[in-house]
Amino acid sequence: MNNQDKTNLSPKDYASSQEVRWCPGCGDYAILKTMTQTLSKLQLKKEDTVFVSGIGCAARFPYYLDTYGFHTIHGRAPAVATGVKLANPNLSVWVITGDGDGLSIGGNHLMHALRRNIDINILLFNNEIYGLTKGQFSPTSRLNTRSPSSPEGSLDSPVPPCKFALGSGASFIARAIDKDKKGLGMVLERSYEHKGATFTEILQNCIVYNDGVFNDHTGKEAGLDKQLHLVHGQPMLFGEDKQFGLALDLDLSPIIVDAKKELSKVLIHDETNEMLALMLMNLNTNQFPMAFGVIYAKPKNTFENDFHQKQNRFKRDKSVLDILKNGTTWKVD
Amino acid sequence: MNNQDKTNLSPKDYASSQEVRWCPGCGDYAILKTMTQTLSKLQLKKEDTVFVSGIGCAARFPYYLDTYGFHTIHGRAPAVATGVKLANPNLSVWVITGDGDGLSIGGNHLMHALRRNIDINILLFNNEIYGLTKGQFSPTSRLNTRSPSSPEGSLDSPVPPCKFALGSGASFIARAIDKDKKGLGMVLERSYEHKGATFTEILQNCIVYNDGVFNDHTGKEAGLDKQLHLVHGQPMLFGEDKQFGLALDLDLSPIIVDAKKELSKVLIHDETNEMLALMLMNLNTNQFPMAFGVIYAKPKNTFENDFHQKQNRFKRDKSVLDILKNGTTWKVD
Amino acid sequence: MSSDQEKSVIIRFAGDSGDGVQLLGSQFLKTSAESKENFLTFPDFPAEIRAPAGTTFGVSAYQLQVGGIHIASPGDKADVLVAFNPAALITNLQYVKESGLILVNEDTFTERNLSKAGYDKNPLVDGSLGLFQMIRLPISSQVGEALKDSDLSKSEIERTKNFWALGLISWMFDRNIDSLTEWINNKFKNNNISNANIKTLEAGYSYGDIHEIEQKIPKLYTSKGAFDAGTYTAIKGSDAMAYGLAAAVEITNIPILFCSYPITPASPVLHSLAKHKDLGVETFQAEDEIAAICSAIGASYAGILGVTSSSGPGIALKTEAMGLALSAELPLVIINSQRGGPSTGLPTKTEQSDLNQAIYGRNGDAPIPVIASSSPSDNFYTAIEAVQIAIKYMTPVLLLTDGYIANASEPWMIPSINDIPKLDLVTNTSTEHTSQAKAFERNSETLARTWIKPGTPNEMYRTGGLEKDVLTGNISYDPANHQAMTDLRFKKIACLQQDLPEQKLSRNNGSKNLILSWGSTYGVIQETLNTCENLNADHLHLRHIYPLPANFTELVQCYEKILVPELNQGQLAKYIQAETSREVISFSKVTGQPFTVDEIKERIVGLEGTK
Amino acid sequence: MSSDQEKSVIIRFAGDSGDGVQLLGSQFLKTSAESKENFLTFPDFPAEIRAPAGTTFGVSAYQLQVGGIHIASPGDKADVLVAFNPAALITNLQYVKESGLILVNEDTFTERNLSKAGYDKNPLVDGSLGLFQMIRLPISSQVGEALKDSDLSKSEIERTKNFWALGLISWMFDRNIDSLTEWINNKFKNNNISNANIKTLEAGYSYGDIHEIEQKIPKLYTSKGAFDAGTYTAIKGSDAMAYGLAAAVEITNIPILFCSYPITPASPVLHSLAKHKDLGVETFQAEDEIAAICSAIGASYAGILGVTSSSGPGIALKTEAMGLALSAELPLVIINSQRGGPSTGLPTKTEQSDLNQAIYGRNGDAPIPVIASSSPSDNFYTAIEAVQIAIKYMTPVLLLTDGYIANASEPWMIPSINDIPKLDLVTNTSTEHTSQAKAFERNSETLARTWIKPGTPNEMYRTGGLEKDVLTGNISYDPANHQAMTDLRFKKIACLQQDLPEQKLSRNNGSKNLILSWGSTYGVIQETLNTCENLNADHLHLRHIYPLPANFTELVQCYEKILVPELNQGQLAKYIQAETSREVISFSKVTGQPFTVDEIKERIVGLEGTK
Ligand SMILES: Cc1ncc(C[n+]2csc(CCOP(=O)(O)OP(=O)(O)O)c2C)c(N)n1
Ligand SMILES: Cc1ncc(C[n+]2csc(CCOP(=O)(O)OP(=O)(O)O)c2C)c(N)n1
Ligand code: SF4
Ligand code: SF4
Ligand SMILES: [Mg+2]
Ligand SMILES: [Mg+2]
Repeated sequence: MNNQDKTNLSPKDYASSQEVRWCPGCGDYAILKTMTQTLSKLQLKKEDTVFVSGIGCAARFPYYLDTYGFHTIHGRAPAVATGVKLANPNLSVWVITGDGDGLSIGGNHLMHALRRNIDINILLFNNEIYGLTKGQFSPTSRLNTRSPSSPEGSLDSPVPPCKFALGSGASFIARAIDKDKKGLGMVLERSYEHKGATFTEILQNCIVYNDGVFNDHTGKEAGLDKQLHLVHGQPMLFGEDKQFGLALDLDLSPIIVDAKKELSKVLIHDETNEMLALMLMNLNTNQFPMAFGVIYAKPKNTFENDFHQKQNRFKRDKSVLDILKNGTTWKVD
Repeated sequence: MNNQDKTNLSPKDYASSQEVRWCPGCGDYAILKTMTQTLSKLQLKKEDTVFVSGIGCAARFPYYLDTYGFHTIHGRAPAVATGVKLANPNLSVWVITGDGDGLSIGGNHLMHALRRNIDINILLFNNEIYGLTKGQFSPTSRLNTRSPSSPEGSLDSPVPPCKFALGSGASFIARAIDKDKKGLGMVLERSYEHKGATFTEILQNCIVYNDGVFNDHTGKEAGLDKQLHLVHGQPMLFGEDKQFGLALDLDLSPIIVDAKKELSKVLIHDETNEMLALMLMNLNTNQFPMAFGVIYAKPKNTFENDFHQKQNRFKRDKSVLDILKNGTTWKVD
Repeated sequence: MSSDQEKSVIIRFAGDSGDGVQLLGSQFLKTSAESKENFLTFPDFPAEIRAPAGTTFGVSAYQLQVGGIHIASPGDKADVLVAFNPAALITNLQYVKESGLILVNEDTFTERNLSKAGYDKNPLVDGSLGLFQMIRLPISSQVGEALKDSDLSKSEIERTKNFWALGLISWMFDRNIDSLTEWINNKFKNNNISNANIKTLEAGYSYGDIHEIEQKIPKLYTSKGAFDAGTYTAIKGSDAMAYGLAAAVEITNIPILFCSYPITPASPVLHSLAKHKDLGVETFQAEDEIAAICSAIGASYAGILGVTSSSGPGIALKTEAMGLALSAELPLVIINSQRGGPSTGLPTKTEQSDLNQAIYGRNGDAPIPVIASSSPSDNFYTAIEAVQIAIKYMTPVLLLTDGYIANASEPWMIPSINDIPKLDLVTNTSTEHTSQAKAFERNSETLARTWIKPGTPNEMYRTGGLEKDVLTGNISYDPANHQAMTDLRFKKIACLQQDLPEQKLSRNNGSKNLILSWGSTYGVIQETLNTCENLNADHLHLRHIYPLPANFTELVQCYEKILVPELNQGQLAKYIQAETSREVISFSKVTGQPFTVDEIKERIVGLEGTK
Repeated sequence: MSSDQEKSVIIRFAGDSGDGVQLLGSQFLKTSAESKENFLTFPDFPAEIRAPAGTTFGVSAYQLQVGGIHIASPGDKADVLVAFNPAALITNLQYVKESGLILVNEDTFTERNLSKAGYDKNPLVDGSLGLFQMIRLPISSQVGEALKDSDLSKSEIERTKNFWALGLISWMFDRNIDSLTEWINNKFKNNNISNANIKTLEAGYSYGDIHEIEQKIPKLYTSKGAFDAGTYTAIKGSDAMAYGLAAAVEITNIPILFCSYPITPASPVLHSLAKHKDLGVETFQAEDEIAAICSAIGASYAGILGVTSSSGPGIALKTEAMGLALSAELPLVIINSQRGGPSTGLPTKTEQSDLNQAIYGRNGDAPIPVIASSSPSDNFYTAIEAVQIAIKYMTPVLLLTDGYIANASEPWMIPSINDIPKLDLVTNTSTEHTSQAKAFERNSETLARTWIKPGTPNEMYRTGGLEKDVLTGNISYDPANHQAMTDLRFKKIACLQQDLPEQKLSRNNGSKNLILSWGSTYGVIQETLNTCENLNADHLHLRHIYPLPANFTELVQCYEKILVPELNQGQLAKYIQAETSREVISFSKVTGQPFTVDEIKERIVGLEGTK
């Protein structure tokens, strides 16, 4: 498998020899496919690419890619990835996590990676359930989710991943759908290009334990009036015919307007506007469409840039023994 | 010390017999004082009040109050408090934490307590430093903070506590100053009254390791044009003479207007408006005042309410052996 | 097997995750129970959730041993294997006895499936299985035939296969299928489906009758168990644990908050408790293991009992908080359902390798009682005992069980609440004291401090993880006090040791060899000693690991050789040497699989040769 | 003390946290070093950050022993106590020898201060200190007098007290104060302050001259140390650890990412490393201990060495991730600066009670080498050794040190890089293989897998915490493979054991009694054996705890009695029994304080009586 000399790597070249072991029909397959396509499109060097994951179905992802891969422990992938990136800033580092891995046990590391803005790409496969441990409700499960550990329905208000990322000070926040090659592919490319930590929520269907939870917004029946695909600088239009537009009321709450008639009222998507980002994340998806694409992106200094600049990249210019000798010493002859 | 029969407990009655051991001049003293005053004002029953803390200077707080108190381990107080409240919903449960305890090691539990909206009151004493371990920079320390572990200045972008609470789905978010008896007292009362998890950031001066970091906004010199005290339903005015007002520009960014001339443009504080809350938290405090008081408050169902309603409060109506006998069984004679 | 009284059969079902093998196994178990057989079952789950159909890593198996009075293990190799597809055959052949009986669904032996399983040639025809008795069954066609008039889809029809097999096996073992029919009717809300399942069940049953001779389908007989009079149920280990906790609430009248974060193989206890309300046990699914133990500690501080449950990696995360419960002297039960380690290891496999972690795995001198379950039903009793020790001694207690016990089932006589062993739970009658010090008054017999509950007027106190003054509970950095508190923590353990029942031998033949075991190996060791003739060894099985029973050292003193079989690299063996400075022989196995009778037997026989 | 060669003096400074007692002590140490004295120092910090002035819990102390060739401890009780206020006197009197010399700042013995300290009467006048030699010094008035013409504020003047005391003490010990003057000039940027400090330093010095007779201020003499020729520095344990890591980078040419979360008493290592750039070690302050070890593991995966450091409670949190490093076979060094436990315990006090946690505290069979430092300067060497073992064997290594070592200082000859013991770091020359399997090729001597670094073309591989196939590193649930991998992990330890230097005795008198020790007790035991006459005992000090050196069992075999002194409830003692099935005598002390020479001596003498 010597692809070193290949000038052009195909999506297949990025696949490892391991048999993929998710349940048939699992949304993870589609994500994996879009990932290899994106890697190929970007022609990332396999040896310079590292996938780090925690534990969960999603976290098996690295095994299926012929890049460097590290399947670590539950919830800690962002911390491990931080170490990888600090040790070698030339690597393209991707974190694969689930809603349990990333937001239940691992919420703290996620927050700190985002606030530090370390240049890693975090993909959270949100299936609103703990897949690997057989279907208990997760921190993103909706209220009243029935599961083996909540037979009468869960009581926990879920945490919305993108909003959590916003509160954590993320510089890049996006959302995509497992099977939406185009939307997901675009978001993956954008996150690769973004310097600093990126956070992408991927709605992923767990066919075994939570089949169809996203159908209202991602299913074929759902239709385009349930999805708002964001493009920076473009009006927020949706509907089959782009006939609807999103606007703001006086009290800053969102309203839907007839885009054909009141185009001027329609909001223009501005990725760098955090207030708009919050509004988009808070959209009540019973009445409103769900926002997809890059919801928020505003570059800021990345941690490891400063780290490597200030700290001189592990260079060793002195001997520690000389330092000691230049301190307070005395001689015995 | 039998105060049981006392009809009116004074602030002193809430103090324990332990000598207070913070550094002379530490902001924690003022907070403790306002707390005993508030407890007295509310006439909380000492036996029904529990203070739970993690580890840090702030976390010594419970020892100084003659209520129930539990000084637990670093970062875990919200989790312990959750157990206390689930076990006995009649208790008034307060969590005392620091910026290290609550936002470094303990960020995840903080987030989950807030999203579950368990009815506990979380007070985060933010001195932007690890006090107890002798002054290392913390997750709220500003960029370039020099400390024993960052002699050349810290590289981590800080996490703003209130915004983190917002991203975590908190139903109550407030900010106060250690020495501001009135403002802090009001916020403590409000958080007591609020059903559900409350989050209060208290700017606390660490006189030894981070003296004066908040002086720009809290110091005597700072003056009223650096503080915006929020009152629900009232215009956002500030300045000695309330001559300034906060307004929103077209792109949703904040601007300062002359309140004497353009009062109508001045925003009216609406605690329930999350967008306004974000704007207030994001105020660039070089140009703008800092917001104090209840920034956001919007009641929602509390976890333990549902828990105790649905789950019948640990009642035991059946014998487990009867359940077993009513299952699939066979008899041997 | 030595006598007719001992006649047992080991049967193994294997198929795709979607083939319903676990259901088939557990329903066959029910018929066994109803016909008063003894049994022990062990499901062998695939590591993947639901791997693609036909792959080897997606194979799910279920083994059980039925019959006889002495069986206490799922048996070594199977007398009968039912394999639903080539992948099931290739992966399970290693578990079948020489000349064992193999039933296969021949309809699945297509080229595609064969190659998925890794077969070059069809093993049904290439003679490679000559050593076995092979019965080829056209199960898929048979169910198709039986249901040809139904409205079900093809895949729905195919999914009734397991009931067909259940029917045939029931015929072979001469079981009554009436109760199965009844169960199917209750289980499936959809009438079409329940009718279909009943039809194929019956079709499988008649297939035996009709093709007995032509296909050489044997009738298999097993002997009945020798049970005491009583009402029995088939109990699974994880359920027994849940029921035990509920029974503890009944006995102590102290409610339980069960705080947990899902992890294999511990989660079923959480699921089992979540299902039952009105037993005084509530469940809380925390955000991680640390939050789980901390909320349990919070519950105990608040005056009810906190219980937390996990497996190795999760227990590792709880070790810091265990120290807090110890230092604050709060009752707490920590249950560890052990699995293969280190690290993530082999989550779906069983092991006993968290013993060191349980005894020693905390910072500081941090003694915490450790007890271990020996069988599925024993989980019920150890749960009750752990709760009582925790409350009586105001201490965290570690309860060790494992993946094997959690998933295995055995017949169990439902006890009455009065028959359950109880500890005298003492309460302190407190003298006059300031409120703070009152919580630190100690019971003279147990050295337990007083469990004051928030809400009690005039008894407010503060505590935490810093060292506390031995009298007042206030923070103390005094050197002598730290020594006194450290000593006190160990004296509590010494008090508990006096309180423990005397250690008995499980077999006392006056041998000079002793088998010393703990945990889930109990069954297979007992079965070995009872079913193999002339084994020269006594048997001591430890339930109380830390502290060891007071008479332990004396009891083992007279043995010349002590063999310690365990599913780890010799952790108990080293521990016994540490506690007694007495050499023992470690017999270790770390494959993720339980011991077999043969393995145990061989080592006991081999003892004669060791010096 | 037996001979003049051995003449040493123990001196203890005590005052309010704000009195500058630590600075005073460390500056006096410098003069001792310059006059080529031997010394060992031990600061005794208050538990609180900066308690209100005058309170007993705000007292900070600094003890050092100077002189003689054999001293290796800060000494038991002080010959001289300098007490800056009543609180310092009342809390430190217990550490002064009978008829010891006490110097007090009498100006602070006001009614207010006396009552804050808990004195009813003034001990300077009530005769209660009759057993001691008391010298009352008007330090506050003296500094006021000396600086009456300065521009400093009253409190600034008061703050120069420690330099006055330093001057007087220097006079008493006949030390040259020139270098102190120089140091003051460099240290204080503010000229006014440095001048004032120099003035009071000189005033203190002359006070001795002037009041020698009238106040009976004695001159104290100590004997010189017997040092080998070389350049020496006074090394503090935490600094030695930091420098050792930097030296390891120099030796191995592999950079280090030091990932840590602050905790007492481990933080000083982080601080020390953060100060130094250009040594190839970078620091990362993580959000918690789990993130710290995980980012260190990430760094090791990426091809440089991850090191993490903490104390007991933080180490507890790291135990899950240690298993990952073990399972993924990545080099990693975990440093534990032990403190008093359990739980939060006594953070500022020393203890050796995390030994069990280090050896046993992980889920699964998870063998990790454990080594322990014996003195401040030894931290330098153990750090280097830990790094080399980690890299050579591709394994996490636990390095135990403690709060006593971290904060103590001793004279140390700065070695040259060539004199530092090195392990041969082997690298695998790999044969042809697929990329995945290449990382799992093993060195035949160490069994270490190959450390492939991301960025290397064609060698991409995947790994993690699940059990791996012994050849390919792919996930494997195969029973035999799990046994093979478990065995492999233990065989690696056996290889390391062969690689370790032979265990030597630290004292070999042909006695039948052995003192068996580990960690920071080395100094006090050596001092006891060397300074007390006729002690009938040999001494073996363990640096390599797991695995034990290959010749260990044989070496200890011949002893009739083995005494194991340690600052915990007998953890090493039990471990030795576990490993050798050989009974030992535990000598345990758990007060948060180091052993004293007297305590050790008494137990050795007492050995004659034990049977
Ligand atoms: C420390 C620890 N706790 C718990 C587990 C068990 N566990 C494995 S994956 C998982 C949750 C997985 O959920 P998610 O992250 O949503 O991934 P999914 O399987 O849904 O893709 C849990 C609880 C573990 N492996 N380690
Ligand atoms: C598990 C663990 N890690 C680290 C520590 C050390 N530690 C104690 S308090 C603290 C930080 C305190 O900072 P903060 O919460 O801001 O409280 P402050 O002292 O500033 O009030 C740390 C790191 C500990 N006690 N336990
Ligand atoms: S359990 Fe769900 S998430 Fe996991 S592999 Fe199966 S379908 Fe996918
Ligand atoms: S260190 Fe800072 S926060 Fe801690 S008690 Fe002192 S002044 Fe207060
Ligand atoms: Mg999930
Ligand atoms: Mg702080």
